[in-house]
Amino acid sequence: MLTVEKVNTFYGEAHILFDMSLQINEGETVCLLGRNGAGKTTLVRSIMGLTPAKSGSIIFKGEDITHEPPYEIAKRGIGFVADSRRIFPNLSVRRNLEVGRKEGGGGHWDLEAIYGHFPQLKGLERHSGEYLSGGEQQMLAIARTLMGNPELILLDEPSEGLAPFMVMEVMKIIKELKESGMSILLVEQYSTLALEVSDRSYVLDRGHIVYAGGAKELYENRDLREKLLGI
Amino acid sequence: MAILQTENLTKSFGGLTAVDHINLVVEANCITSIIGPNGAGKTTLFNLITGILKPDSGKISFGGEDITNLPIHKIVSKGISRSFQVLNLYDELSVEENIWIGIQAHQGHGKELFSHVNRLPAVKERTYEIIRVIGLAGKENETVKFLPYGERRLLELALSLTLEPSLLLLDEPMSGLGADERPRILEFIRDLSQRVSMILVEHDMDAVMSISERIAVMYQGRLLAEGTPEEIKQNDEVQDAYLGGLR
Amino acid sequence: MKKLVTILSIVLLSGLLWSQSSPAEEVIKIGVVSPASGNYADHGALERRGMQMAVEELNQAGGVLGKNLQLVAEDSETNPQVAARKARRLIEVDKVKYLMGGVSSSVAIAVGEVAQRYGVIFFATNQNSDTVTGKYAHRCVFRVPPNMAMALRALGPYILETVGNRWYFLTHDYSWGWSGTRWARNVLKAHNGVDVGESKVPLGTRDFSAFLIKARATKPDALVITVGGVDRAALMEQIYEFGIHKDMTVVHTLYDYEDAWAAGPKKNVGIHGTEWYYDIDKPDVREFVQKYKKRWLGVAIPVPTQDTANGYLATRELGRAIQRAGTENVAAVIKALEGHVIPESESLRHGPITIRDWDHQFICTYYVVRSKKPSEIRDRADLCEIVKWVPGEKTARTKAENPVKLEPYPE
Amino acid sequence: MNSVVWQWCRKILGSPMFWIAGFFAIFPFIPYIGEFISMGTEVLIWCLFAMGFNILLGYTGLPSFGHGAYFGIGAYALGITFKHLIQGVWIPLILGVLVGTLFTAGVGLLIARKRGIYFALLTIAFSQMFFFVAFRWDEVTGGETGLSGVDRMSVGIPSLFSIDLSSGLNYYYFVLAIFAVSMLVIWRIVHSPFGRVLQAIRENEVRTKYVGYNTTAYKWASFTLSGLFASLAGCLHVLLQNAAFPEVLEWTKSGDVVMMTLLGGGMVNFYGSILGASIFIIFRDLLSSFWESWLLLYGSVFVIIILFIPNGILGILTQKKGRAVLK
Amino acid sequence: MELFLCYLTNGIVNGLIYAVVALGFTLILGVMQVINFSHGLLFAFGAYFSFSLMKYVGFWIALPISCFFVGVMGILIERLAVRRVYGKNPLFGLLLTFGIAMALEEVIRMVWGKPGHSVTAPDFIAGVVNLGIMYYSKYRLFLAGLSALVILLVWIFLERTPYGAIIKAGAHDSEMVMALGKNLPKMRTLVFGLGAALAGVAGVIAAPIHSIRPVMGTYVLMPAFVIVVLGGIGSFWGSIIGGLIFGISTSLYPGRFTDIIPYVLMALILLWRPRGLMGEKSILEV
Repeated sequence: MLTVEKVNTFYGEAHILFDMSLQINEGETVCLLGRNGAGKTTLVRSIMGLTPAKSGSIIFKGEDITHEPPYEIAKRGIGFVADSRRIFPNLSVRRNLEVGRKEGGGGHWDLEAIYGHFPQLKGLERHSGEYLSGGEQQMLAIARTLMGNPELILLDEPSEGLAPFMVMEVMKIIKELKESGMSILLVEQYSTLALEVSDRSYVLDRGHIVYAGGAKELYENRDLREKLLGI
Repeated sequence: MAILQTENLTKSFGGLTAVDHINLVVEANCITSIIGPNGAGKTTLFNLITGILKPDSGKISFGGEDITNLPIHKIVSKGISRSFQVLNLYDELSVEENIWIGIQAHQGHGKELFSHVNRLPAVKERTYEIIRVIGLAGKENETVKFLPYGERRLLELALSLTLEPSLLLLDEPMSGLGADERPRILEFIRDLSQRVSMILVEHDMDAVMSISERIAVMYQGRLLAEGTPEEIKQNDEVQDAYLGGLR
Repeated sequence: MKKLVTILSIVLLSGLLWSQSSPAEEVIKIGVVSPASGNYADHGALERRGMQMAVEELNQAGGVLGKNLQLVAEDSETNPQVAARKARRLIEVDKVKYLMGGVSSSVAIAVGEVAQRYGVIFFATNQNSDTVTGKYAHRCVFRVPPNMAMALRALGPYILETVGNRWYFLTHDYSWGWSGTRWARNVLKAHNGVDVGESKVPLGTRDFSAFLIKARATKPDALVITVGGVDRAALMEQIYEFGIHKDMTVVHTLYDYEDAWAAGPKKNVGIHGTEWYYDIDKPDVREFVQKYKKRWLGVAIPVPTQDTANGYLATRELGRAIQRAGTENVAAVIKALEGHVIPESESLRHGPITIRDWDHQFICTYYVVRSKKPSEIRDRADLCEIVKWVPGEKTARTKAENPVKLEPYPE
Repeated sequence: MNSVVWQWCRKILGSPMFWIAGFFAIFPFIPYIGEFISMGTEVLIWCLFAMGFNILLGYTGLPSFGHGAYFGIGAYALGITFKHLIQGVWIPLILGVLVGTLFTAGVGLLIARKRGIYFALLTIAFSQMFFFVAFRWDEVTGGETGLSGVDRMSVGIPSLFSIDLSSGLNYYYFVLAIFAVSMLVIWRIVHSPFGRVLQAIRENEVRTKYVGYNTTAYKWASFTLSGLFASLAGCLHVLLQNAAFPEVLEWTKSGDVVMMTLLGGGMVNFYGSILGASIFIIFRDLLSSFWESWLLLYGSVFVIIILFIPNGILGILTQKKGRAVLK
Repeated sequence: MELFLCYLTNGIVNGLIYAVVALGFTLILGVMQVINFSHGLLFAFGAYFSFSLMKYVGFWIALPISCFFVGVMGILIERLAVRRVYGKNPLFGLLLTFGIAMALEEVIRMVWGKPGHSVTAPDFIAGVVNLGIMYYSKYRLFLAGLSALVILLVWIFLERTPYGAIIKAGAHDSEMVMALGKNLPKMRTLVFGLGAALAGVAGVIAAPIHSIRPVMGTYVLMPAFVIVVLGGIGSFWGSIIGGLIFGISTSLYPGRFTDIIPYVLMALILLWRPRGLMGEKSILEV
């Protein structure tokens, strides 16, 4: 579904991603692990067109989207949930969701479906985004992206800064999405949780892929995990 | 002896408490590292200490003096300096001019309207000395934005050092660097620590563990643990926070 | 470094060289400082048409002292500062000895000051403040249109007779407006009328609603307005909007045709004073209007206005004065102008015009007009009807009222 | 000994300042063009204004769009002093500059914390306030008519020598002398440690705070300094035209000085503002003489410059590797 | 006292018109961070278009058409010029639109001539009405109503339609809006057009009370500035409140220095609240 091939990305002069290649198949959940500063967020931003790759190619459903503007990429069916949520604080919950809706509409996810899945958002419908708790903001951020009915969703650190029970809640949602057949690229620091829900995983370090393989293998091999990720 | 101390320091943005009743004691003449996952509040803590953000409550004292609500330049003049995670240099100016600004500030020349910059030998000498120390001799006149990233990282550090601070706050001094460039910076920091007290935020755990004398762990705005690197390594809570130990 | 200096000098040199007009021909140049942009651009265009007509006429008749007259026009932008600079430019670069133009009083005063300092003649062609031939009178400055003393002494008694004696004043809050209201009050006092109030309207006012509300509350017979320019145009709109003209008679102490034209027949209401009107029933005026229509086919305003007539008169009289003096020398021309009388046959108005020697004011007839109702008009240009005229000798300030002392003649 | 003199000579000859001052010094004797002496004076005055303004815009990076106000306040202060207090040249001139600078300093206190759009908006709003006062307060400022009759007297030392400034040529050299001295002073200011701090603020205000400078104070000082030169230029302008008019305070005039600075390349070169002001004044003067609808062309030139040569004329000529920095 | 009530009513009416002008100005400023100096000219174009159209189609049809034309002009200005200066030093946007304004003013002179023009309000709202305390212009009451309606429509657009949500979101975090599949450049063009159209509306409805002149735009531009600074940059309610303050403060004591009052108020308010009255959450100030 998505093929990233030999992508090099820079922040200004800083070389962040080095010949990065990965692949996500239809219906698959892939997690991207690595310490802070390894380049995970940059990779997601490159796919989304927010920090375009300088070289290499990104192919989505057979089309080259490397140099498309972000809104085109989004229209083709990639959804993006940013780290630190980035909900619009000046809009109510409902209007935040409206921004996520794409022109033409259609698809499974509409307001009703969202409220069905996230009942607490319904209760907060009229609240301004800025007064939500971290967990509620994360729900909203995911729901907002779902409003666009993406086929592939990029989740950047959805558990960041959340209380433990909220993290579990978010993981539950991811599982549900996975079961509904959506392709997911999950960026996480909580490796164990991420590995639990994923089919495959990549580990990044300092802009390189240092491990690619099944999630299960990594999950079970604690030593390898600690070597790649641990303190 | 503690050089910097925070008491119940708290700051929140909207619904999020980024820094939550932090009581941190930083000892003089050693490197104290602050680690924690993204969004733990490390940079916010830096911003509070250096005065760009004002705390909601709590107190910061430096060398026994209350510096809580001072403007940035006053805090800097007391001897606290910082470097930035995202490079924060004078991109359009030359290497020499970048360092010059700092030296000039340190030697107190900013208010002179009519003395020509070329007639300040003390500033010039010190500027070139620093450029030599960071190994950029011969590149004095290059425009900063055209330097390789690694050299700009060095410059970022050097600019913070021009003020000869007694406490240096380093915010991810190695972010964005390739593996080959890291040792150079690390070595530089290690050298520095002989003379200056430092607080370091860094994600490169190998570096942190090898260089720090004390480590504080932040998690969701709170101080989770504090101790020597060994103690931190052994700490289960920290392991959990990092390895997603919500098993 | 050197390159920089070279560029600087090349630019300066070439620019200034370009500005240097072609070598002097045998012409007499008249500098025109008149607005082509800014608030009074419309007035400027009309006065320049009059000047052009006079120049063409004189040249066809063989020129002045055997030379052709030539107009050199500069845009004053209705801005005294720019006007002064343009005047200096005309004097220094184009070497003109005669200037004319300047729609607003401030421009006239600024240019007058330049003219006096450089010793060239300036004809103020379209401004009515008392100060131009009063406080700021100069030996080198002549002013064609009447001032407010002449306006109100002609208009005031007629209003008292036909409208009533309770007056409310709308005064433009600067020297011209003040002088209008001051003379109106003098007339009112002399006839035991009632001064029911005054609103001073700041320059640049766009919204008059508050003033109009206040004026209506005092229930006057006449609303005596000395407000000019773009502000007046807005005021006329709002008088109509608030229906003020239904409760009292609107009186503009000095009515400009351009403003009446812009407002259109519906909003053109009341009884006013004006310096000139194209429908004056005299052969020379009819001829002038015909000529204008022929010469300026298809322009926005199809008839000449007071600005056109003034521009025309000023240029013609300047040319004739040079001819009379027999030399282009400024002092001689001034002497030829002082005290000169333009006979009624070619004064473009009832009665002759005297160019007074001690304040350089053209003493001419002032008109009272009534705005026609939309049902009365013949065509779009036909806006007013002349109801009275008063010769200037009866209304102009006496020497006691206007103690000016002109400078000595320039060398 | 000789070599020291030689070195000085070389230094002076190598400086554009010498050549600029020299060019203006011989300007009145250049055949044909030298005749328009009051235009030459005007060019010098606007050059002075633009140079001072560039301390703020080019060196500190603060986009003021209301500097005409301080030009005007200086002008009126001189005019009022001359008409009501004391006649002469020096005392009204000094008082005019002083009052103009004080006003700038006062406004600076209110707005020095701001930058960017907010700063620009506030400067416009304040200049408009001063414009209204000048335009409406007839009794003091002469209102729309302006304040006329400000004569140029003689300067000199009593019983030694005296120069009659009422002559256009003498006044030209008087302005040239002030211009040259100001150019030197401004050059020194922007090349001083203080000037370095201003440039640092332009490049990166946050970092400059972290280097330990009270940037607000420096921005205020820069604003005030530029106001000083603006009011000095305003004073000289009043003397040139023997009158002060309210139009100089209007925001459109403030726009002119910004455009002068940008046009010549004031953002990238010290001499850009001088070049820009010269071209601007001459271009505008010529254009409005040649074509009635000159505003159309004039406005379009604005648009073209902003879109295609935002670094100005010297910007094109001296640009190296995209580096855009004042020196 | 009665006079005071008259002045107050009048001030509120005028304030509403100012608010419409300021609203368009603040919208462009808030979303694109461009100080649009051509706003006054767009106002003038609104008036001129309606002047030309009214002869043929009458007031009610001329209003939306003129407004649409001005909106199209705004879109063209944005497409051809203004979009190139986004994110640059604010002076560039300011000077660019300043130049456009000068050129367009001359275009007006070329097309419609230098003399002024006049349009008349439709008959049914001409004349005066007795308000009890005074006779007041019917047209002005209509104007106030129309202004309020326009303000309401803009509010509905911003608060109740998905486009409004996108615009507000875009002003806060343009990158995220793009990542959610919204074509930001197109949206910005739309906002510019909308802001221009608002200036146009104000121009059309103000035409019968102002004389139509090439320079008429200048007179609404400065009030727009002050209103926006007073109310807080980018704030919807700020520009409404600022507009009312401006209208009332200039109507209460008609006199020579009335026009300075809003500026003095502005200076005082800035001392007390540096971001303006409603500008607390201003996203623009650095």
